[in-house]
Amino acid sequence: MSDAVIVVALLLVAACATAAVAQRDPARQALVLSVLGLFLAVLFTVLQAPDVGLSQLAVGSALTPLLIMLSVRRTRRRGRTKEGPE
Amino acid sequence: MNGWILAATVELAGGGAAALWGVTTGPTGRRVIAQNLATSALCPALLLLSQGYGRPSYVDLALLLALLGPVGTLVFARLLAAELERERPSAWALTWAAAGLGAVVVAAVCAATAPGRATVKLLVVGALLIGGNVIASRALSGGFQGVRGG
Amino acid sequence: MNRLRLWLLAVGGAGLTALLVAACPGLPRFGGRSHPYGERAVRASLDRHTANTVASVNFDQRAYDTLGEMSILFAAVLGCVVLLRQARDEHRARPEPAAVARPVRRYALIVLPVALVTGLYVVAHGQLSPGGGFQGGVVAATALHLLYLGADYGALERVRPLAVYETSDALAVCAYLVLGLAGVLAGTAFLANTLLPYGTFNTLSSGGAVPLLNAAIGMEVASAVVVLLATFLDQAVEIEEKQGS
Amino acid sequence: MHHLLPLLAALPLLGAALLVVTGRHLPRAAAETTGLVFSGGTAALALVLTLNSSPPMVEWVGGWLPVDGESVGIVVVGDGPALGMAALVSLLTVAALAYSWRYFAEPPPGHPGAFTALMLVFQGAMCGFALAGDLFNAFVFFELMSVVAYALTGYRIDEARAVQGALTFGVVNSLGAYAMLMGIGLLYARTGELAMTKIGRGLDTAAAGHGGPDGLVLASFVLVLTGLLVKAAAVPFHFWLPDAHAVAPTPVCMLLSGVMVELGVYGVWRVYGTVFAGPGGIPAADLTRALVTLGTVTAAVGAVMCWYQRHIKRLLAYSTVAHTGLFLVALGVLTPEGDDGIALYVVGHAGVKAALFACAGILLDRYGSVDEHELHGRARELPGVAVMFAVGAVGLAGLPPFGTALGKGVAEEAVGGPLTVVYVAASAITAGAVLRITARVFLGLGPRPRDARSDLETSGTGERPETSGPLRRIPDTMRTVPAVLLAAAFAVGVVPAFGGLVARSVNEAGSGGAHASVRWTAHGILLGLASTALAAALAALAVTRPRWVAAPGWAVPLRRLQSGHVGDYVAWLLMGVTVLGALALPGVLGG
Amino acid sequence: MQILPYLVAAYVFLVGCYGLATSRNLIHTVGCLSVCQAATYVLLLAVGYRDGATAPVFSDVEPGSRPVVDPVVQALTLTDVVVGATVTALLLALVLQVAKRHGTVDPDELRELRG
Repeated sequence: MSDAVIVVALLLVAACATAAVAQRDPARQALVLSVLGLFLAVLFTVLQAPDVGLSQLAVGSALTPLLIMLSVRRTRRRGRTKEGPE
Repeated sequence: MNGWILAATVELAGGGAAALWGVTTGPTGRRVIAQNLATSALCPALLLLSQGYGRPSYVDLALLLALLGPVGTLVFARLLAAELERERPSAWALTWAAAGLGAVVVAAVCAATAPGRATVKLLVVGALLIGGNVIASRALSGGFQGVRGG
Repeated sequence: MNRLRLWLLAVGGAGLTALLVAACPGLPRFGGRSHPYGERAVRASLDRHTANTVASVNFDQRAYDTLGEMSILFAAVLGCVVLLRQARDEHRARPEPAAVARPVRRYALIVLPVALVTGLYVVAHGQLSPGGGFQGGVVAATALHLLYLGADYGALERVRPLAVYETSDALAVCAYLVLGLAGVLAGTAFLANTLLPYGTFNTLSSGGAVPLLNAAIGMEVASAVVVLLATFLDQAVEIEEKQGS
Repeated sequence: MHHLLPLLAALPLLGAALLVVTGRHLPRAAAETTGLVFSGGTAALALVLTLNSSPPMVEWVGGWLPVDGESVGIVVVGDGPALGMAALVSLLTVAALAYSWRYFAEPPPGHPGAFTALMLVFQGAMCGFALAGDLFNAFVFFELMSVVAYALTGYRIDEARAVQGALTFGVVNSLGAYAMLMGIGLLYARTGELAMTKIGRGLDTAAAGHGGPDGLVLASFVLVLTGLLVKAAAVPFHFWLPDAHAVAPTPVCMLLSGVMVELGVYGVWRVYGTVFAGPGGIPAADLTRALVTLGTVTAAVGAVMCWYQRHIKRLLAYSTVAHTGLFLVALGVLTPEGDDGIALYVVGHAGVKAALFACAGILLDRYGSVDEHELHGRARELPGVAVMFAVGAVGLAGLPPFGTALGKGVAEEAVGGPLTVVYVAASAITAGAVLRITARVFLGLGPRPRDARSDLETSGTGERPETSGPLRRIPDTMRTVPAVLLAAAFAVGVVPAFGGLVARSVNEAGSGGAHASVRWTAHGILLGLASTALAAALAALAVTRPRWVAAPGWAVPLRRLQSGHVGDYVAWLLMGVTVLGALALPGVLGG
Repeated sequence: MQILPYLVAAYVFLVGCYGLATSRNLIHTVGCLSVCQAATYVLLLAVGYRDGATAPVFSDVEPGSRPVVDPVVQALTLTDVVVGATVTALLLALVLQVAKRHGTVDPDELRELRG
């Protein structure tokens, strides 16, 4: 019974990973990936690994989404200038 | 298995599933709101887990999430500003409900711990969580305008 | 979609699935009690007065792994600086200032110092409670970027002399290596934690060289993340291709 | 002495960090000198340690000496093969740095030492991987080596192909590394240890309980080997290699083809020998089946694809694939002679292949092209380079008394039987392709070849020189380095004591303590001469009668597989995992 | 429950591989790679878990008063998380350059490096 919380966290991670792969638009995928990062952090907490949970939070909640979104912005901006001046 | 962990499990299952559903469906604006609410759902769950495991040091996780979660949402609000400007998503009822949930959990955990430095930390977490979420919602419904070059 | 790729994917995926599933029954039961290396690590950590066993494994017992991990970060940042340099056909454009709603701006400016202090706290308590140089360093570096979120890129650039961060990134790597070499010079071994007193259990100065290595990692990670984000922000905000190229 | 072992990884890293600290204020020449000093110092240290590696050294980093056979630290092994690889890596890095002396057009602004610093990190990572005696530590240095290699491959960001190749390289190799980490996780679950020897012993103890290896051993074996074979570019994990090696800057190519790929093979040898060789691991027959099959296919595919290239660097990259296949075959037969043979072959091959890439780099920087068709006859003015290219070609074919010939001869005797044909054919075809290039590009022989279907091949035209503008005069450093490398490959075969030394140290570290002697045999010399003659004949045929050796229909699907699409390569990687699992399955079922 | 965490790790790895092979956008490819890596975290930590144990951090519990989980896998996972973040950054940098030089981030439209 005390494993229930682990099961919940595991299932959330599995579902979220599926969703992250299924989102084909990178900006939307970045949103799902940031939620996946949160779920992973919770999973690490219930697996009694707070150190890893902290680093996952630090990386997954702001850093990785920021990197991906900046890349998306750069590639989209490129597409826009190719079509012509705004 | 104690009450704290049970509460955390329920919150994790409910909040997590709702956030996951919200973030994978619908227009972009709604997805960002769901991402924001994931923070407000999971941060109290982390506090409950810390209490349930009897490990005050786990509060650091909630602290970090309360700090960085809204920052992450601001990233999306900033870099998706053009799309959000069109949609102007807002879900104030949900935001305040989540804020209320956070307040209740913080109050409950505070009541269960002896007053001292731990209480101050919990209150800081609560303030950051609620403040951050409200501001992030504000930012989504038109916090950034005219963001082109910057 | 290419038909061949789908077939390969189906067969290969099925094979990998079979392989991984076949491995599952052989795995020890989830939650089992046999962790010989883990138990030794806990004993070794307590012997050296380090309260956070994970920090002891990272910065003492397996500090050589952390040297590799730190070098990966160092190399990746150097690689990003090299890969995202301004190419021949690009120029820099000043970004326009952004209009940010006042509550958002105020929030960013209030949270910035809080996040910086939290980052330092997480680094400083690395050998006691969960956290450490890596986690705290990322938080501190992310905090700085609240300036970009709450104000605009110009404001961030004013507080971010990039050369200083690049230098401190490399200096932290040097510091870690020099701490390791001190062990060799003293005749024990590379990265040996035997030169400093182990201090009182569960205080900030406990664990011998662990707090020093931890601080070096904190400095390295914070500077590295700032430089990393700077190269990406430059690409997203400032560097533009010349028209007609 | 053994306390100095971790310094082989630490010194280059320190040099790189110092270069970045002082980078802004150093003039370029000073930065490059610093790089040479650190890399040369490490090479000297590696050589000194190699000469003292008998009996093998062991160092516990951090001074965590085992108590009652148990330690919590990381073990670094300093036996002959490990230190020999580290020495080879270091010497080749010195050569590459000397070759790139004041080489690139414009260093990144504010970072005149960035390229040198990355090369030093690369050297440190490869040395660290070679010495690793702990499986997770090996993974860390493996990943460090990969990360630096991605950055170095994409160094010329103005080139469309360079960045695409680097990205493909990055995705495929990272996935391979994660597969390896999954395997390490499974092994840790079974044994609760990370030091390779302890894992091996743990597997044996566990197997003694329930009789032989089970699914978990098989899965971990396949996953760990996947990571290493991706690095070693065995078919079907090889697709990234031509894409990356053909586009990387020339000094980087010298390291990638010369030692990094071979480190993958070395990793297979090390991991199988210490972890999976016991009764609880994978039976020898299964390893032989897996490696000989994959190795033969790799050699065949590499040789065929090599022959049909017109992009010279890509051609050399495929020849590396073919030779990796040969290494894997000799490794797979699990005899002391086989191990000695590949050790020598790897050393000789590193010198020859690096020299060939260096010559291709001269062509690129002189003419702004590495296309066989476009350069037809244009390089007549470079007789010195022509001689080096031809010598490199016969070295590749295994003409006695090159080091490659000695190694190949010993390996051929070890594998014996029909597999000898694979050796002769693969080395002859790859060397024939290089000789064909020599004849056409440097001598202008034969008619100018006509362009074939452009959707099937990558041409070498329109490349940009790596220097600032095409070179009018070839700098002395760029001429000297390939000459020295070829001389070294020659010396490996000629110096009589060298072969014996290598064989002794390899057999001392592995091969179950059995000693084999390494010497020139009539059999090996004849086969080496036969390969060279065959290569010359093929080249002559290609130049004089191009239609006879034009691409037949059956080669088209093979060439189409190399699609440049990263999704295809990932699908092939999964397929490779399945094939590897199937090849190793019988022993597990039988056990 | 006995093997559920391991199955989840295997599933996540496979899903990530599927995404990598079928991706139509290189930024998405990099995201899928980080999904694959998440599988390694789950596997390692699941291996180190122990029923009823707590984190091996003794700042707020007496050493020896409660059983603790394996700290070694946590240190390994920590290293792994850092590696994942840096590899993501480096690959995204390469994707940006691909976008600039090829004008597309769709791997199907890249027309170089064939044969």
